[in-house]
Amino acid sequence: MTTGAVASVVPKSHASRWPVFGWFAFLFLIASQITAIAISPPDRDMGDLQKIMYVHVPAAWMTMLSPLAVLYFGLRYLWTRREEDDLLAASSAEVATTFAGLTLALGMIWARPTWGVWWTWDARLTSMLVLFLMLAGYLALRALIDERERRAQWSAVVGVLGALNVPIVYMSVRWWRTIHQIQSSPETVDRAYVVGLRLNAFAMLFVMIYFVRRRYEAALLERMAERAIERAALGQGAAR
Amino acid sequence: MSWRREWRRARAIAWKDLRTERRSKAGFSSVTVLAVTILVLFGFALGPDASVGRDAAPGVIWLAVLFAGVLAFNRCYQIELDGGSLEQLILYPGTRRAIFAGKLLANFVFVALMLLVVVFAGIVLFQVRIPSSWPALVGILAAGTIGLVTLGTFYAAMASRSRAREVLLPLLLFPMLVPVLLAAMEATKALLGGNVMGDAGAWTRLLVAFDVIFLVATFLAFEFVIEV
Amino acid sequence: MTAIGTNDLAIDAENVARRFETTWVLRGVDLRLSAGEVVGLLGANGTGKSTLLRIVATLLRPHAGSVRVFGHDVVRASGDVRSLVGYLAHAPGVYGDLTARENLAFAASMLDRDHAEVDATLERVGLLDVADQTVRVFSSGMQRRLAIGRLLLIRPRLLLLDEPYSNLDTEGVALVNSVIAERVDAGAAALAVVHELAPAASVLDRTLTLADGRLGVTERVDEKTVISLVANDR
Amino acid sequence: MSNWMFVGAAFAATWIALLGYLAHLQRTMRRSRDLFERATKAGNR
Repeated sequence: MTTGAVASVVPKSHASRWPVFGWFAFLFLIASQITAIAISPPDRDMGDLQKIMYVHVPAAWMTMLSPLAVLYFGLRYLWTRREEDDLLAASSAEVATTFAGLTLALGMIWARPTWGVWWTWDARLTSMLVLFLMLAGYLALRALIDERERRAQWSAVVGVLGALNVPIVYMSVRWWRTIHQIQSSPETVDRAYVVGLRLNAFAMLFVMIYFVRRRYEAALLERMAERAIERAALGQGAAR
Repeated sequence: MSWRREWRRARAIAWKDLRTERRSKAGFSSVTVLAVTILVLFGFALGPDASVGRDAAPGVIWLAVLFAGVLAFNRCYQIELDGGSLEQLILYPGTRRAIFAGKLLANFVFVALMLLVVVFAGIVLFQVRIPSSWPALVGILAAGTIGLVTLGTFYAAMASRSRAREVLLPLLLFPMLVPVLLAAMEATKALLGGNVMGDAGAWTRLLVAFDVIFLVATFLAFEFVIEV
Repeated sequence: MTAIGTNDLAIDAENVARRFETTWVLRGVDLRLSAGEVVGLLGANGTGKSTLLRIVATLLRPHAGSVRVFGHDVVRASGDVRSLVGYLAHAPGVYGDLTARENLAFAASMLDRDHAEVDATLERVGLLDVADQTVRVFSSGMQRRLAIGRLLLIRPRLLLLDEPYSNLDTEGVALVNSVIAERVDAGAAALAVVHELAPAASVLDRTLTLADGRLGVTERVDEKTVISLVANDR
Repeated sequence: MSNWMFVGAAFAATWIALLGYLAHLQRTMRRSRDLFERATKAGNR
């Protein structure tokens, strides 16, 4: 029950630099998208479609990164039992689900012109879909449990096991697909393309960090409110 | 904590679960009949064409076992919750892992027997030719069942004690079982297709690796689940 | 009471608090119970009697404060506490599809006891003649006797009894009291949640009343007190 | 020509998702802050 966390989170009372970071992240994203499109030559076979990669690949990377955060904070909660870690894990999971959904949508927008179908059982897309379902399961578990300590402990365990399974899922799906379809990876060597990709990846990373932080702050505020009500209930009891 | 005593406790829990399962009418037979029913429904969905059926048989068999198996996993904790005996189970001395081991054992026997019936029914319904290397097939089915039962028993320990448990267990379990399903289906198909062991071997290795990883992980994580 | 080292205390609870969502069921409970003592826990419904019992039995984690059973902390050393505690809950905690003998045989295996003790225990709790019937057909009083049988197999040093006398016939009440007496002679202690004092009068040393989340009134129980309490209990 | 439509759709989808989530965040933040103010106001009175 660290009261220290309260001071650092109430944005109004002290000039927290997080909103500034938020603006920076979004502006940086716009800038890197524009530069990527500007400097990248049309790809030999895919033409401009390749530009979709500037949003699809970073979103996919973030979708792979955020479950690691869920794993890290989940493990930390099991070790420290600090509620902050539980709330950070939950925030990361919610952001991860959003990015997973975005990645899937972009995957389909890319698949339509490239292969003429909205959905292909491409190895990466399919494992992204499984990851999305696992995250949905995690969020459903959290929604269905009311007792705070049990919810924190169980979601930490489900988060850890889920993250453990991500590489295995990817491997099994890739084996399952490579037997039937050549692995189509748009890795062209063009330097400008790689620079554009990396630039956008960092920008998306900053946006994700801002999202997790913002969601965490909201969750912590809610938790502090709960705790204040509890203390009040404790106080009234004694007074009576 | 001597292993011998832990093993004795696990055996006692498995024995108790299986004895309860056999006594209660809604036990093994009804879940197995349900699995066969699901098989038949898939048969209708796939149509009477033998070659389609034969090709889809491994997948269909595993899906039938999975959907029916899920019912068994929640039930095995329901026995504890109904009589309020989960608390007494936790209060017995020794580590909580014996409880998980016992439940795991009982569920493995339950799902393995059901799988035998479903495989037999599947072979008949979908005219599947038994390959000469059928011992390998049994190995794959066993490894697949271990994966299914390990995660099923583990997640049921949480789902059985939360709201909407019938939805929560499949929602948590099925995405996690993708590697088991793919491996079991592909390995079975490779064997039934009589193709060289190479392919089935690779899938089997993945299956065994999955089983080992998640047996260790669930054993370590179980006390965090059962305690709170 | 002479100053006893804390690890001789069967229960040493300090400032125990437990909340259910936003209502505090227990607000800072202090309780000391030494070996060989039998204490009755009184209090209206919903004042947290069962909650306190479950915290001492390591089934619930206290939200504040600490509890030590014979020197072992209920949270950090819950394993050691569990080997010392016998918890008789409201729910009998028996398996309906198993027979009485099978239930106790299961308990014996879990407690690493020899199965020979099972029949002796069944006889002691008066269930030997129905040993091979499934427990589902038992009355709640008979299921309670089976739970007491399990308690005997545990041979606990601390008995935590949640309304042990409810819907028991006179013979059942005598059984509960004889079990308590037997365990206390062997150096155990007992904390029993009771609503009426009469059945427990012969074994109770003192009572504590849980009110408003705290342990308040402490009264010594002797024949005179029981009669006065029972009088105004109607 | 049609390729540009898909590229546009992809970028549009990205910004809809990001801004949509940002709006969700603002709403959640406002709700939590109200909860916090109401609780602390009631708490310390």
